Amino acid sequence: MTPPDTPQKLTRKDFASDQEVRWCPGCGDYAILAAVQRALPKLGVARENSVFISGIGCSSRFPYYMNTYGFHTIHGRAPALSTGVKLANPNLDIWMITGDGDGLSIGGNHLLHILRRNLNIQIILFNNRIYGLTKGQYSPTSLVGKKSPSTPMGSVDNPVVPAAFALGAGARFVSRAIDTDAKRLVPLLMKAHDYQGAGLIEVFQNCPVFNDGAFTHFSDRKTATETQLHLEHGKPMIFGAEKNKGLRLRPNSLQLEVVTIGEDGITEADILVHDQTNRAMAFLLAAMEPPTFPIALGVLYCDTSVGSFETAIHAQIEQAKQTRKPDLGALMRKGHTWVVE
Amino acid sequence: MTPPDTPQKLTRKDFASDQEVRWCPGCGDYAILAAVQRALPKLGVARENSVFISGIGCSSRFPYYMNTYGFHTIHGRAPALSTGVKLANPNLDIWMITGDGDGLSIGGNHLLHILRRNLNIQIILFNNRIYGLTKGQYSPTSLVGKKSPSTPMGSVDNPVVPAAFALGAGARFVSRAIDTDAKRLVPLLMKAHDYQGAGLIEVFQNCPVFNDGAFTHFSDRKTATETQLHLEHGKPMIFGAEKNKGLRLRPNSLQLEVVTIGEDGITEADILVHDQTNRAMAFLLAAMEPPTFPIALGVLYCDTSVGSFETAIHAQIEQAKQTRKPDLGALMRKGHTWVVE
Amino acid sequence: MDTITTPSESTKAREQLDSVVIRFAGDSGDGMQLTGTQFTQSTALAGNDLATFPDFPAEIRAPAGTTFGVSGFQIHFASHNVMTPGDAPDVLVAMNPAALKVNIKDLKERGLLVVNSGAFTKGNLKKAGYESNPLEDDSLVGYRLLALDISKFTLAAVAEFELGTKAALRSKNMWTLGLLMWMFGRDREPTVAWLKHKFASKPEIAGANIAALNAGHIYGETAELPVGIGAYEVVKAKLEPGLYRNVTGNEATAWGMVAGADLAGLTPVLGSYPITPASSFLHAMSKLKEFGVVTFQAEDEIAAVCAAVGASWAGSLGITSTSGPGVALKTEAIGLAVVTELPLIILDVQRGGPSTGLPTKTEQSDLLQAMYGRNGDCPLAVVAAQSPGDCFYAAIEAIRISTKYMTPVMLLTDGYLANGAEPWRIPDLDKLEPFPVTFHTDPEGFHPYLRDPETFVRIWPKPGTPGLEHRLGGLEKHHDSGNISYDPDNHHKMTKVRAGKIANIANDLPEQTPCVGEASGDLAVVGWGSTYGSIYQAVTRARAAGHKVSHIHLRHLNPFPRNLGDLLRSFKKVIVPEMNNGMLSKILRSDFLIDAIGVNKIAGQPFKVGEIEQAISTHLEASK
Amino acid sequence: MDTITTPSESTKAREQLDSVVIRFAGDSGDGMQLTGTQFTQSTALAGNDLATFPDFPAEIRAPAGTTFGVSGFQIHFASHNVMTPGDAPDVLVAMNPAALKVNIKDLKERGLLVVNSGAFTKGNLKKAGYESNPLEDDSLVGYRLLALDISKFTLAAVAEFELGTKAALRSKNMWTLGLLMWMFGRDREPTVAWLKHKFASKPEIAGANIAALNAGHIYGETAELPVGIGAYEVVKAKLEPGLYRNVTGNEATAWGMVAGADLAGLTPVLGSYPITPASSFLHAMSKLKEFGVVTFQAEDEIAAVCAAVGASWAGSLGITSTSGPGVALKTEAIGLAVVTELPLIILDVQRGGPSTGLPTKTEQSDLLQAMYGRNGDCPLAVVAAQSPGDCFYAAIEAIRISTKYMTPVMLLTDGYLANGAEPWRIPDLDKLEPFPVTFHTDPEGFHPYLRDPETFVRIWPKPGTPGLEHRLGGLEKHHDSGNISYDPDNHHKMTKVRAGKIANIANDLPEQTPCVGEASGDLAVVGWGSTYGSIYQAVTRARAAGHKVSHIHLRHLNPFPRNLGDLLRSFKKVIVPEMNNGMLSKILRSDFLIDAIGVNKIAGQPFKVGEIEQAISTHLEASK
Ligand SMILES: Cc1ncc(C[n+]2csc(CCOP(=O)(O)OP(=O)(O)O)c2C)c(N)n1
Ligand SMILES: Cc1ncc(C[n+]2csc(CCOP(=O)(O)OP(=O)(O)O)c2C)c(N)n1
Ligand code: SF4
Ligand code: SF4
Ligand SMILES: [Mg+2]
Ligand SMILES: [Mg+2]
Repeated sequence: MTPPDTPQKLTRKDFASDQEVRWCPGCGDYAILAAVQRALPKLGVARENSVFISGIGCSSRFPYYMNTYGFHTIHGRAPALSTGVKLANPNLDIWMITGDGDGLSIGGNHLLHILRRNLNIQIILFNNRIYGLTKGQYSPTSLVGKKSPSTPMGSVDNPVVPAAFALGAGARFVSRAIDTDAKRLVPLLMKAHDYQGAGLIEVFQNCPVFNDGAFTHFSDRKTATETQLHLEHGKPMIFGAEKNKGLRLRPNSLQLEVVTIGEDGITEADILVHDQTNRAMAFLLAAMEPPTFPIALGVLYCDTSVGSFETAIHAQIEQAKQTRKPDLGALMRKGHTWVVE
Repeated sequence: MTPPDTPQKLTRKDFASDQEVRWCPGCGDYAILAAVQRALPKLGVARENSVFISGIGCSSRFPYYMNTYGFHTIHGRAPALSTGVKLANPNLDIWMITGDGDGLSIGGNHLLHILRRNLNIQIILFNNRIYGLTKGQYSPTSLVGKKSPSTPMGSVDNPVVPAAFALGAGARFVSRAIDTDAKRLVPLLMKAHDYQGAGLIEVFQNCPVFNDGAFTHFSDRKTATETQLHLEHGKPMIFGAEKNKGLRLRPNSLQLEVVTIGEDGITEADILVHDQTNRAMAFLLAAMEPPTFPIALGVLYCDTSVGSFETAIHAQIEQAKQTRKPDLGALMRKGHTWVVE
Repeated sequence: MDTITTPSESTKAREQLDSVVIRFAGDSGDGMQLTGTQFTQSTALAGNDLATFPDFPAEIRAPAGTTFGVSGFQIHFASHNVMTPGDAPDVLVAMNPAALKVNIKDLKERGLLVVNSGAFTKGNLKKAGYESNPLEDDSLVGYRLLALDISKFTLAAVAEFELGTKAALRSKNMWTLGLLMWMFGRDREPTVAWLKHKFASKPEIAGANIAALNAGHIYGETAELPVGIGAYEVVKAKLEPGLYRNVTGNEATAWGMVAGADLAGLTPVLGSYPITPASSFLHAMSKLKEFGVVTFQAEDEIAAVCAAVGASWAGSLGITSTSGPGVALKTEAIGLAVVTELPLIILDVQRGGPSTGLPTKTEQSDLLQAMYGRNGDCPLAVVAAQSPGDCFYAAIEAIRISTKYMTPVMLLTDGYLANGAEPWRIPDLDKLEPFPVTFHTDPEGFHPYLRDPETFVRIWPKPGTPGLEHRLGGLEKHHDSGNISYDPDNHHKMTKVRAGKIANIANDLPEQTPCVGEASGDLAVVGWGSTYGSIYQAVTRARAAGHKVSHIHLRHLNPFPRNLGDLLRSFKKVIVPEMNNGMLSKILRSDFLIDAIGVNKIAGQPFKVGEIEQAISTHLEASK
Repeated sequence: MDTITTPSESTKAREQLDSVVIRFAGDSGDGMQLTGTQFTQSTALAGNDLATFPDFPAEIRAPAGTTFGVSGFQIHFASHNVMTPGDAPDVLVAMNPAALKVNIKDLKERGLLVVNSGAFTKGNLKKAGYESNPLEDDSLVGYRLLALDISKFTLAAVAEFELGTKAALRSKNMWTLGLLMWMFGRDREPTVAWLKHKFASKPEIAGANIAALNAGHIYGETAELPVGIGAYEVVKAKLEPGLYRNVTGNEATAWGMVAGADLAGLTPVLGSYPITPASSFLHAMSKLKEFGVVTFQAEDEIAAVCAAVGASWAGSLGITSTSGPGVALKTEAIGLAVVTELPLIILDVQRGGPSTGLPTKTEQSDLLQAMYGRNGDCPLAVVAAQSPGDCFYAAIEAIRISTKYMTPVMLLTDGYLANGAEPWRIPDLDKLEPFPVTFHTDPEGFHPYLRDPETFVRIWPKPGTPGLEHRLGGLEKHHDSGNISYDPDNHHKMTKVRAGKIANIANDLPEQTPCVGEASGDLAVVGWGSTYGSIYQAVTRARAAGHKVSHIHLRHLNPFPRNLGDLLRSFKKVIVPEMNNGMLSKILRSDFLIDAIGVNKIAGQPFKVGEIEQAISTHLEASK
């Protein structure tokens, strides 16, 4: 198979399909699309081996805009479709696209299982804390009290925290980013791509029509330095305009607190160092949200100790092929047989 | 409504139905049934208000053996049925029965959502790490390498840890017990019953036919003192025949380790105290399993700060009734109307 | 400038018309649905009968100026009975080139075409795929063109509010509405009141919109309009006397659920998951909490229906609402309700299929799924609504059957009924016949499958009742104890009981009569659901032309009224118009062995009256 | 004592029989399925034709001694063609009172009844619900009773192995098998070999079982049996020459999938979720990894079918297997495969419904679900297997249609076929006609909905192919570009294309011919699926009695063979025996407007030949 275009040469434009993009003006989905179209050429992947698979929702229209293979499937089932595609052809490079409704409401079970199985694909979860396509009902990530057409007096369901859910489900690569923060989103997409398993990227995505400003309390650029913690493996978890705030484990307990370096005798040495291989730390980080804490962005958790699902499945097939000859005729003749003359 | 039997007077036998119990000889389900039938009279509940709702599986046959109301529904859907029953009549006291296949395979999504919503019911998850009723296929909790009719070369899927899944899902009462340990199971069922929300009790249940001994590495009474950690809120997490082993947070990290009191200068003061309101601690405890660690049993997590789902739903209905008169005729006459003569 | 500025009596003479069809079309952002709704409101108040058809794109906000972003709203009003939103529009309002492009083919010959020439910029023409400006070439000669720079007029009208161009232009639709209101002699007062209320906190926006509305009106009143374009009058229709309002199908269904549950003496518990075009039923129900209505937005359709089944078991009225793809997911759980013999209302607001299909378009293609889409022999009752307002009565009938016969009932409506509105005589609730449920309470000889020997209906015992503790489930049950039974003969018997129970409902249904025409003749046109209006009018016209045609419209699709076979056999020929590829026709053929011929339109759109008229004459012709 | 101890030539004279039906019945723990399987094996080797019917309880291990814990295995063998497991048994082996209680009503008058009197203890009698010991009252006088204390005999036979009573008693079934093998002149050698192999690591268990087997045989050879009970011989049947083996339906289906995928040049990817009675197909496929078969035990049925659809899109052969409740869950995703026009095999091993129903019982009640159980107009092809061995060929035919016509195919088998075994002539794989798939690779003028103008079949482009990048989905697609289209006319056209593509498959099917009888006559008995054997024999017998009856058995249920209507109209009357409440009959009536009359048995059990014979004569009688 010799691809007609040498991957290296591809540019962002090569990954844009001829379909007009049909999201509302100002929708965060545009920024994510741009980031993905920017990341792919850098990854040096071939167009014909790149596959985008989505469920249903505004976000799930994504594949139509990528000039790659794409499958806009049914609501919530993208993980299952992706599993079939990857098992059939492990060489395909799959990006799964889902929303907070698609992935965590109707599709929550499939997401759980694809994460624990660690299928080697990238999963971008567009979290706008609302059902966009069906016109604004609250979603599993909507905060309590959300007024929506189906909850005129405010929602009462406690929301799911996607990263915490993923960690509980056994996910081995859990990360987060903000839709418009291309500078960080592009490299994060690339990290998830590098990861040999299910790489989850939750993107906080603004829906200006039905849930405008759901994330401004931390996405607002004016206050970002105070409200965002950008994680780096092996580095102390420091943030703030003056880089003097940090996270500390409250002594003798399992609770985080925000401390200021230079106050109360706190030095940089007291600040917790991010260890992306520590699941409990990731679990603590996942729960943080302003105003008490900054939001944790980047790679919360990455465990490379376990292989991917499709590799293990195909390894068994290879092993079987080595030990048993694939001869159906012979197989059917095994055991008790008799001749009728 | 005057119940014919005064609840106080009921005994274990009153809760046994006239149906012959149809599990395999030696099945752990018998012990759980006995424990439940023992717990109910102690709770002083009325038979007519007690409801058992299950999905499909060996374990899900449970309701037939309880002389209460019971609904043996369809595979994986008991949480959804339970939600409907509870919303319709919040006075009913619901026990949901599910298995590792029913609750975590096909029913994983409903379990996620009932837990996060915190519907006030008790959920007993019979975890035998196998599909019993369909004759022994591996389940989502089966360990990697499980040989089963559908995985003759061993399973390759990384298992779900039910308690970790529940915590990630936002569950607020997470507990565990061993099928045959009635001494602890009965009071644990009572605690879950006391909890005003979704009280999850995972029971390690032996399936002698298809997965015999799946838990003997910690359920074996001979070695139990070394392999079981019985959690008590506010007490140091100590175990061992000589009560000299304990859990400690590895200094400056988020990892647990087992230490011996009296060795290397360790004293009881170094041992971590169980705080059932700390979700991160529960998450760490959920992941422990012999041989490295003891298995954590009892209440891993209990957060009483959030109300139950049906309470919040009905509070809104009450509020609406107080502010708006329920007059459909008037409602239909609101807005633009005109008279045709 | 926030009240009406011209006298509402026109100074120009008004031409009398019998019936008019107007289509408003523009960008999703142009506010065409609002414009249409306001025009509808004022038309209803003016005493015309009317029907509407909103048609919007699947995208929430498609990019401006594109053809797939065009949103439309059609209204048909007349001095007589109106049953459909009209075939071809007499008047087309096109706010931009894309709207023109998409809709012009439907406009009647010599129809009135109102366009906002201000939007016919190079950019917009290109986005719409026009090579040259149709306002400038002669492609529109067949129509009466009224090309106005509505953008400019609007900017001028609202200048005083200093809103900035973008915001100011938002009032374009009100200017247009004002013009149309002048044209058809509509009262602007309610719209003004509505604008004031809506923008109470933004008085400058309210003011600008009112100013634009008035300016449009003044324009009509004062400007020299081209020859052949003037002011019209459509006199009041003779409708059944009473208090009227507009109602959409989903709204009427919601009210019907509350009314029906009340007649049964039950609390409605709705389990639902949003899906177009059923979502607005969930929304409507969510607003009815004061009636004790419990609404539960579940995590998916399966959870939604299961919660409803649970609620019914607990003694409430379990309801679930969805569209075709959602029904597909619910079928296993519906089977559970069938075998446990519990009441359950499944509202299927049908849309274009298969699969995701055409979510915002209408269709009747879930009938076979409703009838047969479950594993095993799994019969249930099926009821359909025929107009937006009729959804109210269909919902009540579904509840009556469901609670009286302890069976799930599939209530079929569709996207057209759900979103379409019609003037509706507000029912007198006291006149509705109650059908109170009696829960079983007697422990004596109790088992959960005790049933009426004639109707086969089982008792409804409610958890919480002392002495009736019992276990129910999806495994086959013994006829005489309700316990699990693997007995072969029992299974045969129970299958027959389940089928017999549903078949027997026919004894409780009125005999079928034609809604137009005699009980015999040359041709029966048999329909169900939202094709009612089109068939009715087409048959009426055919009869006026002297043909022996009757219209038979089915409320009950399972079971059929007991005389249906005989009735159909009294016609020489039977045709069945359906918005699917032939479903009711299939069942009629099988049940009655008559050659019921399908007239099928699978275009995501209602039948035009003309299409059915055409079919009628073709078939009458062919049998000559 | 681990080899055969008596000469296999019997010293007693053997009575010649034409055909025999034996039913082995006992506790779930008594090993009746093993006993039956071994007897079957030896019977096949003896050259009889045969059919079997295992019938086990839904519980994994029901409590010992109870009636609901009774497990049965029936074998019918003969010197002629055998097509059913037989109506009433000639011989009933009852290992305990419960087994007697459940089965005695089926035993033929004067039939041979072998019981283990050692198990007729007070406790067991009570558990089975006997008031008095039937061996001691005269309730069994109508049968030839052979009551032996098999428990005691077995303990004696295996004493030397010192196993302890409980373990020793496990060999009871082998003692019984030995006796029956003597009775019918069977060779014990293969069973001995099998026992040695099975218990290779526990030689004392192997030894005990062999000892018991031999002891049972010796007993028959040496004991004085009551008058009328002796040794029998059923001479070899005349079967088509070839190499034979026993095969169950699920096994044959699995092999058919591998063979069919190979003929198409594809890799099979199975997505499945365990469910009775389909699980053993998943198990069988899981053992075929050396053929490249990918099996994926998904988290539920929806994930299973979705994975299969994904696999097909990726260029493999997507397969999913389940039973009725699982199909109910898969329907939405099947719709996606229909609208995206992808190959997909849905194996539905039908069981008793509705809902959870009777999981371990057989039924044919998913036909209407297969045909219509999806939202929208959503046609697909339906194929059915008629015997365990035929599952192999049916699977291949399903794959042929699915890959050649780019459509999902529903492959219907049932619990009876799945678990039942029959002697099967091993096919010569080289003789099977290949139908290789050609993937589209040419980027020139490419779009994914390019289709053959005559068959309407679209191309199959495979991800990974340069230049064919495209997007597919569940929304309606434009006929000429494959892009999303909301155009009304396009939707109508595409609905017709999807329907036409399936209808057109009829041109690629052989014309239907009766499998017994002429192409016209007084009565056509039309069947599909596992009723084949019963209908065949019943029709054969009716013809022998001089009636003009033919048997028409359908492999293809959608589309039907193109001549089917004409063929059926050549008969005065048409009856349709089905294990459901009337499904094929419904479709035949609708399609052909003929009065196809259902003969329905919904008992979770196959038809007896006699039942169909009865129906034939009733209907012939009635039309006189
Ligand atoms: C089976 C089914 N149920 C429901 C729907 C309707 N539906 C489409 S998208 C959607 C929710 C979308 O929410 P999310 O995944 O958050 O996507 P967003 O639109 O916010 O990007 C729903 C309920 C559907 N298409 N199919
Ligand atoms: C829709 C559906 N799919 C599959 C099945 C088959 N099935 C019944 S129980 C079961 C798994 C049971 O496993 P688990 O919940 O662990 O219960 P256990 O038998 O181990 O107690 C399966 C797959 C079913 N009944 N319904
Ligand atoms: S509705 Fe919200 S999420 Fe959907 S396209 Fe519009 S802005 Fe984006
Ligand atoms: S199969 Fe296992 S879980 Fe099921 S009843 Fe038997 S021992 Fe218990
Ligand atoms: Mg969303
Ligand atoms: Mg289990």
